[in-house]
Amino acid sequence: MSEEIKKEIMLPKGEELVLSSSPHIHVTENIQSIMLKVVLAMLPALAAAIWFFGIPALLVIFWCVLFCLVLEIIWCRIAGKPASVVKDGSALVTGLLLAMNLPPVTAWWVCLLGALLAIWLGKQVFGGLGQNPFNPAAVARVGLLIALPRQLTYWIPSSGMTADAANYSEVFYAAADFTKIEQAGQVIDGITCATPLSIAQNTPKILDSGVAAADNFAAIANPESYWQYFIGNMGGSLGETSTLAILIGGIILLSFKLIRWQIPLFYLGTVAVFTGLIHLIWPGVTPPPLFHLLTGGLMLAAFFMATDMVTSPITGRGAAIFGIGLGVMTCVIRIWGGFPEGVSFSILLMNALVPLIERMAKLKPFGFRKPTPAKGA
Amino acid sequence: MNEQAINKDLKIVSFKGGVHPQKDGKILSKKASIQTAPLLERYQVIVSQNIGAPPKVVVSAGDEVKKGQLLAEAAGFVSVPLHSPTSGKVEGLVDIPGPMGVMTQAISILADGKDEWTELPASIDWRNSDADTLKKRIMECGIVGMGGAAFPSHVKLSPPPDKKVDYMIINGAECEPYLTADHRVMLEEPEKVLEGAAILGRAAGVKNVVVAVEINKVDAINAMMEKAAQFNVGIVGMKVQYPQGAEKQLIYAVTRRKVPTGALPADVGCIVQNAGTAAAVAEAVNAGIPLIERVTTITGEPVVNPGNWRLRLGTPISEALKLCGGVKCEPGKLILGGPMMGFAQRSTGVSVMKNTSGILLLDKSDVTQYESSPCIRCGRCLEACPMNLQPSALSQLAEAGQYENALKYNVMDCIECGACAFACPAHRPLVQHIRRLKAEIRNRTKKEIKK
Amino acid sequence: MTQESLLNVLELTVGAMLVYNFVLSRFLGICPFLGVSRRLDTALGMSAAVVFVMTISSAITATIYNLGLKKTFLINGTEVNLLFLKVLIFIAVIAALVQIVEVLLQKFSPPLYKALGIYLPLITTNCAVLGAAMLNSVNDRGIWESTVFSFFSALGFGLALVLFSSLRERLDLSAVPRPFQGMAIALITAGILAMAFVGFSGLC
Amino acid sequence: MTSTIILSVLALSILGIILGLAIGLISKLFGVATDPKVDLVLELLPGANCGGCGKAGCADFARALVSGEASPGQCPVSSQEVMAQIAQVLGMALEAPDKKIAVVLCGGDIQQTKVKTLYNGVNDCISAMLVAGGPKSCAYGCLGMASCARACPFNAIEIINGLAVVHNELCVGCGVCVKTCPRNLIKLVPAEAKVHIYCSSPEKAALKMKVCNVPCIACRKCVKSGEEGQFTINGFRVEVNYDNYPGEDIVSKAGCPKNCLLTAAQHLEIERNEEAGEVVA
Repeated sequence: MSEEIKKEIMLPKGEELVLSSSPHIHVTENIQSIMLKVVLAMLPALAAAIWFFGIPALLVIFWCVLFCLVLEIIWCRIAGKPASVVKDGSALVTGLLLAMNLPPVTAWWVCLLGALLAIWLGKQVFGGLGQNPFNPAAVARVGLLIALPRQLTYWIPSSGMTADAANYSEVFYAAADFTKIEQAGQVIDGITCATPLSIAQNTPKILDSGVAAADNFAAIANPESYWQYFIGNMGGSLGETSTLAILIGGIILLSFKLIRWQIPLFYLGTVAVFTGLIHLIWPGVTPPPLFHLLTGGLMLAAFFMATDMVTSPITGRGAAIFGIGLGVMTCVIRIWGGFPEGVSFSILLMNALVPLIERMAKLKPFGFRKPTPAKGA
Repeated sequence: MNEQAINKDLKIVSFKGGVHPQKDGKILSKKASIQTAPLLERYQVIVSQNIGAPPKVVVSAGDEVKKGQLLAEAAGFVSVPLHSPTSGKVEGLVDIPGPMGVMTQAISILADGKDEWTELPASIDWRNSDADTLKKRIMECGIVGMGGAAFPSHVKLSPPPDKKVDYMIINGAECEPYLTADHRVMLEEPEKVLEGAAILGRAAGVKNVVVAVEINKVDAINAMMEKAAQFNVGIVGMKVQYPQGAEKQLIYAVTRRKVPTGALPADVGCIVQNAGTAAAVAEAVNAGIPLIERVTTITGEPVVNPGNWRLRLGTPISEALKLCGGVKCEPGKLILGGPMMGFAQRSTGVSVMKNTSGILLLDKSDVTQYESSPCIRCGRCLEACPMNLQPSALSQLAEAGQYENALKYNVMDCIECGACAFACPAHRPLVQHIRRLKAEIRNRTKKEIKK
Repeated sequence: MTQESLLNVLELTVGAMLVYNFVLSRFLGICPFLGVSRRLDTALGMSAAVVFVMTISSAITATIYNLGLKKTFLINGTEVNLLFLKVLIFIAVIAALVQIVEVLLQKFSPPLYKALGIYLPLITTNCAVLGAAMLNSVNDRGIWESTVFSFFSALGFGLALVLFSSLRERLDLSAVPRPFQGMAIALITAGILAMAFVGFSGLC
Repeated sequence: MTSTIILSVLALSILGIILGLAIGLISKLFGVATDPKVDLVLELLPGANCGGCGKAGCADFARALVSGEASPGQCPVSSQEVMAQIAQVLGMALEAPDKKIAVVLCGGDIQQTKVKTLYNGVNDCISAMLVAGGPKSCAYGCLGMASCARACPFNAIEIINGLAVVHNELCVGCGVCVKTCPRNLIKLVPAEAKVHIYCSSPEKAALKMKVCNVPCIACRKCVKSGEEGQFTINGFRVEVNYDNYPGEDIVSKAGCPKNCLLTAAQHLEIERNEEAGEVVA
C-alpha cells in the first residue's frame, strides 16, 4: 500500500483509527444532562416546600439526597460497578423525588429507610438505571406508608396556615428535630393538621342528593380554599402541595421533552372526568373535580412521578393508556378506598401493567401493511 | 453569509421523524468548487463495486488498456461492467483492503501517463431514442447508484411490467452531514443533472421527473430552477432533516406515497436515482463516457484543505488525501461515505469506488465513545426513527439474544439510517445491535429455506 | 338492589379479585404463580386452567357442603355431622377434577397441555383451589355465592399471574445482578406487586 | 360414635366410587395414549436443552428417541452410563460414539497479534464482525469477545488473554460454539486428540507473519516428524488429521518454530502465563 509519506504532507497512520458502527456522530445530550434538567424542573416545587414548611423540609431534602447518593455508591462498590455511575444523576433525582413524597417533618431514619427502599429495592436489585420496572420513589413511598403509617401521615400546617405564628416558628423553624417536634405536638394543641384529602376521606358520605349532600364538602372545597391549594398553602407531603410550582416544573419538563405529554394530560383529564361524574351523580360522596386536581399528590405524580421515563410506556399511545389507567385507579382509591390518597399505589399498579400496555401499543412501522398470504400483488 | 433567497415558487416537503444534526460540517467544503485530480501513477480498481453479482474480469496481467476500456464485464442482470480509469498496463489482480474491512480483489493498473481514450460508443440522441437503447447504454457504461448503495441503475429502470411507474425522483437531498459532492455537481453542472434526469425519465417511460433538493443548497436549487423548464423537469425543495434522502422517506416527502414493508419503490410507481448518477447518465448517453470517475467530498476537521474532487475509480484514499494537503493532526476515524451511514476504515489503502460519495476524517475529539449506558427509555429514538420503529426495544432484545422476538418489532424494516443512535442520550450502539438482529434473522430464514 | 346486597356482590367480585387477591393478598397459590410465570402465553393458559378448575371445584364442593356436610343426621338417636371430613372430601374432589381436566386438555389442546407441563397436576395441590373451597365453607356461602366468589378469585389469580409474567418477560431483558437473577428477583417483584395491591384495601 | 364411623366410611366410599368412575369414564372416552417411555427418557436426559443432538431441546429428542428417529448416542452431553440407561429403557443396543470436544484453533492472543485497530462498539464477536470485519489484524483470528463463551451451555469456554480457550474437562462436545463462532475457528475433535495446530488462517505465510507471532507457516516440520497421514496440508497451513491424530510426543519431536503446534494443556498454560504476565506488567 502506498504508505510513503511525502515530505510536508502528513497522512493518517491508520493505527489510531477507531472502528465502529455507523453513525459516527452523536448528539451532545447525555443521561447526566437529562437528569440535571429534571432536577432543574424540580427546583420550583422544592423552593415552595422550603417556603411553606421551612427548615424541616430542607432537612428532609438533605437527608434523602444524601442517603440516596451514599447508598448508590455503596451498592456500586459491592456490585463491582464503577462508583462514577452515581454521576449520571439518577440517584439525585430519586432522592429529591423521595423527599417530595415525604411529610415535611420526617425523621432522618425514615429518610434512610426510604432511600434504602428506593435505591436498593426499587432500582439496584433490578440492575440499576433503566432496568427497574417500578418507580423507585413510589416503591419507597408505598413501602414506608405500609410500614410506618404514623410517620408518613404526620402533617404539619404550612407557615401560611397557623393562627399562632410565633408558636409555629418556635416549634418548626427553630427545632428541626423530629422528636422535639413530636413532643411539642403533644403539648401544643392543633399543631398537626389534616390534609384536605384526609378531611374528605373522614367526612361521612351522603349517598342521596339534596342540600346536605351538596354542602357536604363546602368547608374544604370553596373558591378561597382552591386558591390556597393552588399556591400550596395546605398540609401535605413536602413537594406535592404547591400546584403552581409543580406546573412551572412541568412546563420545564415538557419544553425539554423530558416527559411524554400524554401522561399528565390523560392522567389529569381522567381524574377530572371521573370525579366530575361521581360528583354529579352523588355530590355528597366526593368533592368536585377541581378539589381533586389541586389536592394531594396528583400534580406531583402527573408531572414528576408517573412520567419517569424508565417506568412509563415508551410509545405515545401507551402513555395515553397509562395515563387513563392511572386516573381511574387514583379516583377509585381516593373515593372508595381505605387510603385518602391513591397516587403512589396507582403508579405502582400501572407500572406493573406497562409491559402489557407496551405489547398493545406497539408502533406500526412506516408503510406497514398486514402480512398477506404470499401472492404477487 | 449572504445566502441566496429561496425561490417562492419552490414547494417544500418533508417526512415524519428524523433528526437534524446541529453541526453538519457542510460548511467545510460546500464553497470549494470541484477540482479534477491529476493523473496518478497507479490505480487499484476494486472489482466488486456494485450490489449484485460482481463483474467478471476480462483482462489479465500484462495487458495494455486504454482509458475507458472494459476491465470486467457484467455477470448477470443485476451487475454492471467496469472500465479502466486511465490508459496503461494491467499489473494483475491484487488484494487490497476493501471498504468493509475484509481484503478484496482489485485490478492494479500502472498508468502510462498518456491517458488515451479508447474508442467510445457514439452519442445517442436520447430525445428520439427508445427506452431500451437508453437502458442498454446506461448498463454498458457501468452506471450504478452513486449515493451509497451502488445498485445497478438499469435494474431500477426496468421494473416488472405489471408495475406502473409514473414518478422519477432525482435524489439531490444529500442529507448526510459533511458531504457536499452532489451539492457541487448540481451547482456547477445543473444542465448535466437535469439532462440526466430527463434521460432517466425517458428510459423509464415516466413523464413526471422531479429533482428533490434539501433547502440548505439554495444556490444549487436556483441554478437548476433556471434551466429546469428546458428539460421539463420539476424541482422540489425539502426540509433540512436527516434522512431526507432515504428512498422511502424521499418518496413519501415528494409524492405522499408510502412504500409498504418489504416492497420496492416501483410498487408505488416511483423510481429514485441519485443526482450524481443523473450527471453520469447524461455523460454516458451524450458522449458514451463510461463511469470511471466521480465527484467525492474529502472533508473533516483534520483535513488541511477540504474540498470536492473529481477522482478516478481506484484512487487510493491516501492519494486522495494528499490532494487535500494531508491532515493537520492524526484523525480519530476514517470514514467512507457520510458520518451517519458511512463505513469506518482501518487503513488508507482502500480505493475510491463508484459509490464513494465522501472521504471523511473525524477529529479524535469528535469520535464518540460508546460508553453504552443502559437504555433509560427516553423515547428519543422512537421520535427519530423515520420508519417508526422502536430501536430501544430492538437493542434490548439484541442484548438479551432474543432474536425471534425482534421480528415482532419489525426489525427488518430498519433502513439503518442511524438517526436513532445519533439521538440516543445513552450513546447506545443501536444500529450495530439492529444489524446483528437482521443478520441473525437472515441466517435463520436461510437455514429454514434450506430445510 | 339493596345496599347490603350490593356490598355483598362487590365483596364477592371486586373483593375477591383485587382487595383479597389470592396471590398478592392472601398469599395462596404461590407455587404456580412463580413457576408458570416465565412466559406470558403459558401464564394465560395456566390462568384459564385455574379459572376452570377453581370455578367447577368450588361449585361441586359448595354443593357437597351445603347439601351434605352442613346437615346433621339423626342416626339411631345420635346426631352425626360429617363436617370434620371437609378437607378430605374437598381434596378428593379437586384431585379428581384435575385429572379429568388433564385428560381433556391433552385431547383437545395438546400445545397447552405441553406448555402447562408439570403445573397442571400441581393444580391439585394448588392451595388456592382448596383455599377457595375452604373459604366458601368457612364463610358459609351458598352454592351460587361460592361459585361467583371462586370464579372471581380465580380471575384475580389470573390477573396477578399475567401481570407478573409480563413483568418477568421485561426482567429477562434487564441486567439483573447475578445474585438476584431468577427466583430472587421474581420474589422481589412479587413483593412490590403485593405492596401495590395494598392500595385496594378498604375498597369493600 | 359407631354410626359416625359408619357414615364417614360410607360417604367417602361412595364419593370415591363416583369420582373413580368419572375419571375412568372420561379417560376411556377422551384419553390420548402416550408412551410412558418418553417421560422416562426425558428424565434421564441432561435437560440442558443445548440442541447438540439437532433436535429442539431434550423433550423433542426424547420423543425422537422413543419413536426411533434418533439414537441415544446422538446426545453429545450424556455420559456413557446415561446412554446405556436410555438404551435399556428403549430396549435397544447402544452404538458407542467417540466422545468429542471443541477446540478453538487460534493462538493469536492479544500479545501475539501485532497490529490492532481500536474498536468501539458492542463487545460481541458476531456484532464486531459487522463493523469492518472486526478489530483483529488477522482476518481469521479469534476476536476474543466471548460470543462462544456466552453461547456455551456448560461454561466450558474461557476468554484468556483475549483468546477463547476450551476447558476440556468441562466441554461435552455439543457443538453450540462451533455454530456461534463467526470466524469458524472452533472444531469438534475426538477427546483423545491432544495435539492441535492453533492456526486457521489460509493466508500466505508472509502475510500471516506480518500480523501474528504464532501462525502456522506450513514449514512441515510436524508433517515430517509425524507418521504418514497424521497431518494434512491445506493450502498455506497444516491441519491435524483428526481421523489419525498424533500423540503428545509429536510436539517435542517436531519443535514447531512458531509455537503453533501444541497440546491443549500446553496451550492453556501458555495463555495463563501470558495473562499473569500482563497483570504484572
